Amino acid sequence: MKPRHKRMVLILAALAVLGVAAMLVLNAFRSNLVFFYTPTQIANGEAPHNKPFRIGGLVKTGTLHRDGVTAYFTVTDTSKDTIVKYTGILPDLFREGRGVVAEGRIGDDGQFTASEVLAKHDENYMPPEAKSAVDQAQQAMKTLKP
Amino acid sequence: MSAFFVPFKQSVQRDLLLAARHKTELITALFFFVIVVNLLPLGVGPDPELLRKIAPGILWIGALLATLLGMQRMFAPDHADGTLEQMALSPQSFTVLVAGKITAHWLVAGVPVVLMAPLLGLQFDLSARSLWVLTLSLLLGTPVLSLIGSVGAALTLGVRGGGVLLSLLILPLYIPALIFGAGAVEADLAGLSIEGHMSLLAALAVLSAFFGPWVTTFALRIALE
Amino acid sequence: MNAPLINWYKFSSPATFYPLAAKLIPWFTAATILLAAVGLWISFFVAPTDAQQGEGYRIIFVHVAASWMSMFIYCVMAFWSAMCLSFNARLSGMMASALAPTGAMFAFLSLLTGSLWGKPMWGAWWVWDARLTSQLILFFLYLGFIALQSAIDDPRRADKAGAILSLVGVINVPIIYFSVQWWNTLHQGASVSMTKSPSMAQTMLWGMLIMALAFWAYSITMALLRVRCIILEREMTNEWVKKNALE
Amino acid sequence: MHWNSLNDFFAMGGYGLYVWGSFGACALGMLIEPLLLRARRRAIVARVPAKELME
Amino acid sequence: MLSVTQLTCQRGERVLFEGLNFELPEAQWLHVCGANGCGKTSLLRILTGLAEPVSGTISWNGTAIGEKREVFHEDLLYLGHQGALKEELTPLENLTLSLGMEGYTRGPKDVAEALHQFGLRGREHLPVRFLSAGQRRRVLLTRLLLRPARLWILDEPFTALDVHAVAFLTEKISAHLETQGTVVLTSHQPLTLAHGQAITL
Repeated sequence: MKPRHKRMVLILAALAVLGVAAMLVLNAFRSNLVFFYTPTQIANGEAPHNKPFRIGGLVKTGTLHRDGVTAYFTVTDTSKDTIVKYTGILPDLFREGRGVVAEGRIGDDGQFTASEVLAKHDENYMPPEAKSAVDQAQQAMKTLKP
Repeated sequence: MSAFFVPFKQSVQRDLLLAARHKTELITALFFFVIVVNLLPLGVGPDPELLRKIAPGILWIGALLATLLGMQRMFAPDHADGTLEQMALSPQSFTVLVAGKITAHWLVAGVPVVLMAPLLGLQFDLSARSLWVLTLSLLLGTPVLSLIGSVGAALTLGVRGGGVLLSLLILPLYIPALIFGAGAVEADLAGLSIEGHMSLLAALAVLSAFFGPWVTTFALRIALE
Repeated sequence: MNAPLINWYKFSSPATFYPLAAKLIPWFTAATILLAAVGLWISFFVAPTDAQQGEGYRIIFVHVAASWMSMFIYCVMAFWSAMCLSFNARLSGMMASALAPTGAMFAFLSLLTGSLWGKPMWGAWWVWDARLTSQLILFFLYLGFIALQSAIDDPRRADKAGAILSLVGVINVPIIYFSVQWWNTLHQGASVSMTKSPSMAQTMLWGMLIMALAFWAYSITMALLRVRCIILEREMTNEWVKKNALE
Repeated sequence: MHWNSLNDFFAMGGYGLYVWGSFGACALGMLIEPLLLRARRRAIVARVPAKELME
Repeated sequence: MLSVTQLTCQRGERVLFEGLNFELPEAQWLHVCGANGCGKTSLLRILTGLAEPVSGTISWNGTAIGEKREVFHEDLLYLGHQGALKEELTPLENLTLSLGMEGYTRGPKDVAEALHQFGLRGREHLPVRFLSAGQRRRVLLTRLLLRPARLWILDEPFTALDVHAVAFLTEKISAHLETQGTVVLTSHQPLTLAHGQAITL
């Protein structure tokens, strides 16, 4: 192989490697690595349909009720609410008024059915996204009210 | 293609033969891994709930330190006895020979750790699925550790206080691999999809597999000057 | 050949850069003092009290400037490193090593002032927030660079090895930042996120910008002073040093 | 000017320790660094004539 | 043909040599002379391309050595101060492995034959750590018999060798010169070889 050809091959290989890496990173984003959707986003129809995703926010006080092993509660970012249905044992740290992240999907009946419910490890903390969602919602309420 | 595979194979075989003659070194990394991972429960207490939660981190940090152990010796003996010079002057591509040496390091230090990890994971009460994820994440992640480490090993070659310096240089660069690797296992424990973490780990592996040997060769040429 | 190219090469030689640096230093020193004075005046006497954080927020005037500089200097260092490797120019390597200690100091100051702000505001000296963690790692990267360069005796090898390390580092900094951010989000979040930006009063913003400019001028002054020391140390045997530099 | 007294200024609304600590640390660092550099330069300049005498 | 123009080498603050020029045609050898620490090894390492000169160029058959590195390395055989031998491997393994990494495959029979020529019969399967300094040196030099190369650069090849080995090596070098080879070497003893040049640093 001539040096010039070799250089071409190397450059092409580098581009291919960068392409594969970029694809993998994009795939990571698509598979919903980090972000969860807020109830406002769901109400706006931004959440995916018929695909599992995560929802995050606060458990609205006084909305938790059980029907056998199935629990119903409302996740809120204070401006919009989403009712979550979950069959199974709720984690110990699950409390009303605390932060929660639930993974599941929206069924044909339009209800969010969770397959996993995660409470935050530390009660005093709140996920930053949930917090900023709450902050933003409050801001929006403030500007709307007067 | 044979211009790549023949010298690569030669280089790997040579280092494996040398490693086979130094059996203690081979066992040291593995033993270190087992000991470190087993010491931590003694430090934090035997609460199974807590142990399961910290297991991914412990196993990953153990693997990371175990592979770091032999890192400095990746090039140092060859540099000391002049073999590295001969490799740099070989008609074969130096980069390919270096890639072979990195691969040999992974086979000697990384693979045993990957194989041992599920056994140790059992001690932390991980589910079968999580053990798979752990093994898979280490399988993708340990090559990244060897590849990034090789750059550090080449930079600190023949330098005063090389061992400590090497850790200072490369441990910060290990953080993404550690986070995504342990994160994949943690995500699985939390019942979430591991795809995101695995994708990112694979991206790191692909990038470092291509650029790692190249940068290492560059650093080695500087060290040989 | 065209003139600018020749000029560029001329100034990239240590012998020509040395007196040039001497001419620039007083200007940047003056700029540093002037900007710092204005910045301090704004930060203590002009900027109003913050509604939420009271007087404690005044820390950000130095904190933000130090953080910006620590990141910016690393990028400049990587730039000089790339120059050093691609053109094999001696001055580039010297510039990179002249910048590192100042950058490390700013990274440290950013961490220190950050935790002094965090204690009263968050109630904790340290939280494992993405910003904090990656800033800490940036500090380690600086330390690694300095340690590597000081461990290698041959200056040419030290320059090149440091250059490789800083380039590897600069590729890794964004990766580290995002990885730490994702890691942080999956677990409990920090109680306060840095991303919520207080809508800032105009004077506060001005204070911050002028402070940042003062730190900028300071960094340039220090880099010039240090590069002069490095040039002297390395070229002590050369004739021009004996003739001109040590009047 | 919103400081009523010098004491007020130093107290910083109760955050005195933190605010002055931060500004103090920065000032200290930014004073020590030029001094260290001046010392370094002096050491070099002192070394050169000695070396020339030796040769 | 190896040609060197305006070569300058600096080690730390000391300039070892400046403005060095020479041309070494085929079938000729160059004796690099000089006191200890005058830069003989540095010059040899620069000629191989391992070290970078401060200034100057080196070309092999009209091409700068850095340009087509692998082509130059095909023609080059450099034996340095260090043995490049692994203590725990036998001479046979050492040579097979190092030849393998240079892209040459030699059967154990060929390698053993070459070792016999250098007077190492019966030592082929002994780990190198049991060999004496002179024997190690011979193992290294056996590569001259096994690996074809047109340019030999040898750093102190006669060190630690006994009279027989010196004679054998001298014979091998002159045979190499006869087949249009080129040799650069450093040595403290005078050599009885035809077609030589000498430079003193």
